[in-house]
Amino acid sequence: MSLTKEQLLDYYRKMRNIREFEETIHRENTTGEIPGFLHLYCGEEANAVGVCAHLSDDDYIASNHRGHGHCVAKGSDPRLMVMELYGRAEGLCGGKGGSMHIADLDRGSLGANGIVGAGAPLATGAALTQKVKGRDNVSVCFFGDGASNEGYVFEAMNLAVILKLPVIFYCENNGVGEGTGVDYAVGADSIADRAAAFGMPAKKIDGTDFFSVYDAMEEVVAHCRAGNGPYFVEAETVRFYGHFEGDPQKYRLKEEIDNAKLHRDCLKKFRSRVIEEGLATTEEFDSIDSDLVAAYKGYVAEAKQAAWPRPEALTEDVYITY
Amino acid sequence: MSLTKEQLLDYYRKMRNIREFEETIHRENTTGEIPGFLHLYCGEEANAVGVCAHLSDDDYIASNHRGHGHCVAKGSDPRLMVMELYGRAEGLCGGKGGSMHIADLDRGSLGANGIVGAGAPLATGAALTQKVKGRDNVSVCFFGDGASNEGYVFEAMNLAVILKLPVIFYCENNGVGEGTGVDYAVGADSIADRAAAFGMPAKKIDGTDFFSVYDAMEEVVAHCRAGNGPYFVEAETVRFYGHFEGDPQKYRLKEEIDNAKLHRDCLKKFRSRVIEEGLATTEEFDSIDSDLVAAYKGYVAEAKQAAWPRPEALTEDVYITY
Amino acid sequence: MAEKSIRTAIGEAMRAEMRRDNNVILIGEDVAGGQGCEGELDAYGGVLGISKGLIQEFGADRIIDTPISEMGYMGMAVGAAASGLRPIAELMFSDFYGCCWDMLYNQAAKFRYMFGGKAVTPLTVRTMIGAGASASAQHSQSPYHVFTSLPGMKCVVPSNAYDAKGLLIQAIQDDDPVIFCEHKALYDLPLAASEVPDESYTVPFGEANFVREGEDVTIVALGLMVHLAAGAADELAKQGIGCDVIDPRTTSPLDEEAILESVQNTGRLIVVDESSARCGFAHDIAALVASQAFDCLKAPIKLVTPPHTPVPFSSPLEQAWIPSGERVAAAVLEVTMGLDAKTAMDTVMAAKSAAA
Amino acid sequence: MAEKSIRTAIGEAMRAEMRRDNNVILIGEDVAGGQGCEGELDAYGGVLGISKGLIQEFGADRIIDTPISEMGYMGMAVGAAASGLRPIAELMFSDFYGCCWDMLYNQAAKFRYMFGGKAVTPLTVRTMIGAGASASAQHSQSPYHVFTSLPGMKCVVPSNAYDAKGLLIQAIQDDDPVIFCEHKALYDLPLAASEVPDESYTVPFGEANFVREGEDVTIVALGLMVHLAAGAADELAKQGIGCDVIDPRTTSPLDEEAILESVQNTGRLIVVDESSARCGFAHDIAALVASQAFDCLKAPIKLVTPPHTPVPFSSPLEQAWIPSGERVAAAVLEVTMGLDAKTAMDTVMAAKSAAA
Ligand SMILES: Cc1ncc(C[n+]2csc(CCOP(=O)(O)OP(=O)(O)O)c2C)c(N)n1
Ligand SMILES: Cc1ncc(C[n+]2csc(CCOP(=O)(O)OP(=O)(O)O)c2C)c(N)n1
Ligand SMILES: [Mg+2]
Ligand SMILES: [Mg+2]
Repeated sequence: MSLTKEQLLDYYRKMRNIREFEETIHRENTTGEIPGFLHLYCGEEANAVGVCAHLSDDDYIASNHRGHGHCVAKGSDPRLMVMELYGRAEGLCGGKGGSMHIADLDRGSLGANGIVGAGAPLATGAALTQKVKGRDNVSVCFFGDGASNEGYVFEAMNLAVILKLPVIFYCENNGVGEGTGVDYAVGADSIADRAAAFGMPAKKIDGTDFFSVYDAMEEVVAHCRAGNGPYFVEAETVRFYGHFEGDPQKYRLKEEIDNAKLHRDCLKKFRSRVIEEGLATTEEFDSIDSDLVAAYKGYVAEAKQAAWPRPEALTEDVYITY
Repeated sequence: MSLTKEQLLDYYRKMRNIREFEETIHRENTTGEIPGFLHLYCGEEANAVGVCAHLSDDDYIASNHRGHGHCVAKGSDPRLMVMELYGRAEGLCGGKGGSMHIADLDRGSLGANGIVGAGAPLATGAALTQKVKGRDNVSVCFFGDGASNEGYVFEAMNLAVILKLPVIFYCENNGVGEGTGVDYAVGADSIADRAAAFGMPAKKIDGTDFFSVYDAMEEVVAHCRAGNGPYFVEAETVRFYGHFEGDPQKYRLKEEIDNAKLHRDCLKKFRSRVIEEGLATTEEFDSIDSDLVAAYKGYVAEAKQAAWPRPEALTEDVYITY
Repeated sequence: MAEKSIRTAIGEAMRAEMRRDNNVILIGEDVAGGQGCEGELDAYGGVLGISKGLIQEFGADRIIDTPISEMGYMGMAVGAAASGLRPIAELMFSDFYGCCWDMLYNQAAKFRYMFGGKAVTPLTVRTMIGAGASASAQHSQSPYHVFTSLPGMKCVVPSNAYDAKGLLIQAIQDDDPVIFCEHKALYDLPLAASEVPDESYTVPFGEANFVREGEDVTIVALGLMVHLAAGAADELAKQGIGCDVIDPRTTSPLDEEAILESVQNTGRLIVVDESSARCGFAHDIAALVASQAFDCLKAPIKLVTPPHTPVPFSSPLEQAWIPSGERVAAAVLEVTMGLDAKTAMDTVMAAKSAAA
Repeated sequence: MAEKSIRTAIGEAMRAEMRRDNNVILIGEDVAGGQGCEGELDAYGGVLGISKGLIQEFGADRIIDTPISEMGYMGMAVGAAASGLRPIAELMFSDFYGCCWDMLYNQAAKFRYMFGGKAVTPLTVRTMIGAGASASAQHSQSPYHVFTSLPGMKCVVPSNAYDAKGLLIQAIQDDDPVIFCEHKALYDLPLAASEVPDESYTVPFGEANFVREGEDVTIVALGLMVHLAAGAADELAKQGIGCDVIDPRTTSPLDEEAILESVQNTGRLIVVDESSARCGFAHDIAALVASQAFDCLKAPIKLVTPPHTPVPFSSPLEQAWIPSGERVAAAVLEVTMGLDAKTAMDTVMAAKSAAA
């Protein structure tokens, strides 16, 4: 393992941060105080963190409806994200975006997105910016197996190939889009195979294993930074909760979920491997966990008390000038 | 050769019919009497005829902006099509559609289309009708190499695969979309390769050779009629004239066009092979040609004199009831 | 006859039509749900459960779950409609129309005209509209003004369960393409529930419903707005101000006569509309009246619309975004009593707190 | 200063801005042409030759030909705009907006608001509108009413070369997304040509242009319609009827004041508009005036729009579809002299044949 202890604990902290974010929302949502649709990322944390580990603030990501994890991994402040989910003035988007529209341009985040697949053309555009400006930055589009059937995702892939743009199409294949299984929705044998047919190299990786993601992305990001054009990655991963909060998930077997939580939990896998290899201790991990539990308690308490947006905010920031 | 003399002369007549249609329009257009955009099919006739040879009125086609050939091949009356191009009341669409919207529902033609690639979902829909009604009819979508980059064409392909629909995606690759070459616009090595990545069988054929088209389609149509799902065909073909009438075609070399006309003219190739094999005579072909020349002279003369649509037609047929 | 929700009414309409005619099919994302999964088929029955049970009865050939490919499946529905089926295509949120619009805008709606009257495209698009669910800027819009402006397309915006069932059956039986807009706040709103016969019936297009009758002001409202307007009218009636509340039910065709006749009586018009602050349905009605019934008008026409902004997420902002009963009542006071906007709103709020 | 066509003016605006700012790029289908072909590069320079020569000067990194993938390249332009470039994206015909609308509707226009004021998306979409070229139902539309109704988007509809250059430079420099609508009949129309400085200049958004001034009627018109209205006004002036002809130039932002002030003087309003027979730009202006300047109105507001039909192909039908100078003049006679519609049109036609 080439990672230092500091790095390992740092990546764990990021993954655990996302997990705690989502578990907190999952719990608090039952009180009815969090408005709107919520799509939780629990189970998929290794992807966001393993990808963003290789990115700087000058690299861009475009996320999707299941965006909390990507945003945290890209460096957005979870405290402000919690505020946003509660619709408060101090929220990352002033309370005007909510869960599906958390963005953070200063951190190179083009935002979560309520339109499935929309991030693919957008991330391709950010890659065009890098190319035109002659920088070696890259952009990453996170999208799901369901999104992989949107025509504009293919269009973006083709554009990226012919313009040789530094964009990574990172497909989080959690096996299901809403309540429709990937085996039904995708006519091809594999999503990654499609990439090849657009003239793009592709990798298929284990998205429940941080190290699989991290190592693959090291190579992929380097490929793109070096000006070799786009890359496609299909990561097999799992979604612990429903499509949205409140989804009874009848399309899944309980054993399927239990099994995933038991054997394919990226956090558990990370901990046990690192501990096994003697690179960190249970106590060290536990202390990260408890720090985060405490932090999120604070975020929620604060958010519930925080001020609502001023009424004038309703008509502000539609245009820069008008 | 398994085709009878009668069949051979019949297919030749159809191809020659299309050629004469287009040459007539090409000539008459210089007088300024034909309004609107015109996209001629000259050079590509073997495709329309070789495909439609296997279809009945109960099978559907969806065509594109370069639709005259497909419509003639599917059995629409060229006299009424010429009327339509002149915008006359007797035109196939009452003069209200024009070149880019010639349709003939009674003949199973869902129409030419001004929106590149739009025919792919539409033809897929006609195939769905066949499946739901339990018929063994098929539908064919004609589209170009340029159209092959539209996202909804991929979406239609994926839908056709997963629903196992009897639709044939027939890509007329004439090497160029407007003034952009296929090698630039298509990131993959070959358009046909993409099909495979959607889980669909594909063939690449010579679209300047009637027999290549005819034979391939015999198999392909049979495959679809038998309920085996969709098929993709990429036909390499050539466009003799500009993208639209009036296009100076600076993006092409004159030699390229001359060469195509000399060596890749599907009509010449058909004649010489059939004559060589002793299945028909030059005189027989020539007499077909001169019949058609005379017929089109008549169509044009008639169209120029024909009545315009009644003024009330302006507001008719927007709705069936309103 | 039982009191039923709009949700139930819509489900009944689809089931009745699918039983009546084998050519009726349903196409959309998760209209059944569970395809390709290990759990239950029909796990969703549409994200709101409205088509629940249909796949059990009609099978997967007629209840077609699609990949997330709006342009593809909408175009497939259009092609199926033009070739002999009578599809219902569900666009989950109307906000997604930008992902499939060409298939309606340039295809379905134009076939008949472009093809010289020879095409028949009996497509019904069911789609969700409306703010109020904290669903934010991309899941809360009501673009029926765009649908209304499209020649060749019909557009329905029901406000109650009885109408919803009858209008949806009409839409499915109609030979023209129709967009049927379901306001998400209405599905289970008690006010929108009504006595709905178990049997089939149709409500004709282009016939407005007079929700309230009165002499002083005409209020035109659609969908959820009908209930705000009716509530305001009831309050105003107590103060002796009578409102004609007209629910056109279909924006295209539009019952122009009902609106013009009402304005001929009242001399005043207010339009309550969630679609848009610019070029919206409210503007269409205002223009109709200002051009065709100008001579009867005694006061400025008032438009009660959202501001020219996206739909905000935060609840207080979103509530301020949606036209309110108070704004309707204030507009009525402006045009009947000549109050200025501020005084009118103060009066309404004062009456409200007095009542509470 | 030379007389230039709109075509030339638009080309000059792009070139000037690309020279000024390296972040300005052009994206679209065949904006150069010839990529991947054996013949000449820059073979088209846009299907109408407007961007001809730009790739020679700015290279293929900045003049980007795309595959036929509207949603993909429009989204790419949006993403590029949000990350630091200032793209001009050409949508060849506005009729194709249904193939890429989501990227403008739910993305570009909403970023700033949804993201709490932190996004900057300086995108300019150039697109062709308008009937009259026998281009039929899918290549002749003018959906700027839809663009206008979208909060977060600005919309420009220039009528002459001077404005076109200044407004396009303003659009490119503007930090908000803008749709710039070019009427295909105007590119080479001598009436639309004007003295255009070689240097750069901007025409501000939201400031209407008074094309003609008069006391009796206000006529609001955009794009090609401005010239019909001005022609009608000139004829009417000979008969002693004075028209204020107002060209708003931008539909969003809209110079409401100019329109309201004019109507305060004239007491009469006619809107000439090619966008739509329902929920169109004309309806928006009518509603503005009927709600804000009602008390000054002396006559019904008249809308001169196309019928509620697709654009027909056949020339006589298409000519009847497009609003005409005669219809404008007749509308003026209706509102000034109280003539009924038929008498007004007969009077106009009689005057016309007398003149000929
Ligand atoms: C254009 C569009 N179509 C449909 C939806 C509704 N929708 C939201 S998420 C989702 C499923 C997405 O599945 P996938 O891409 O696999 O992501 P996952 O939810 O599994 O992370 C759907 C259908 C949408 N938001 N946008
Ligand atoms: C959606 C859409 N985008 C762009 C155009 C403009 N356009 C018309 S034909 C064409 C080229 C099509 O190329 P291809 O599919 O190869 O067909 P070909 O003309 O070569 O037969 C383009 C770009 C259009 N009509 N519709
Ligand atoms: Mg998924
Ligand atoms: Mg081609």
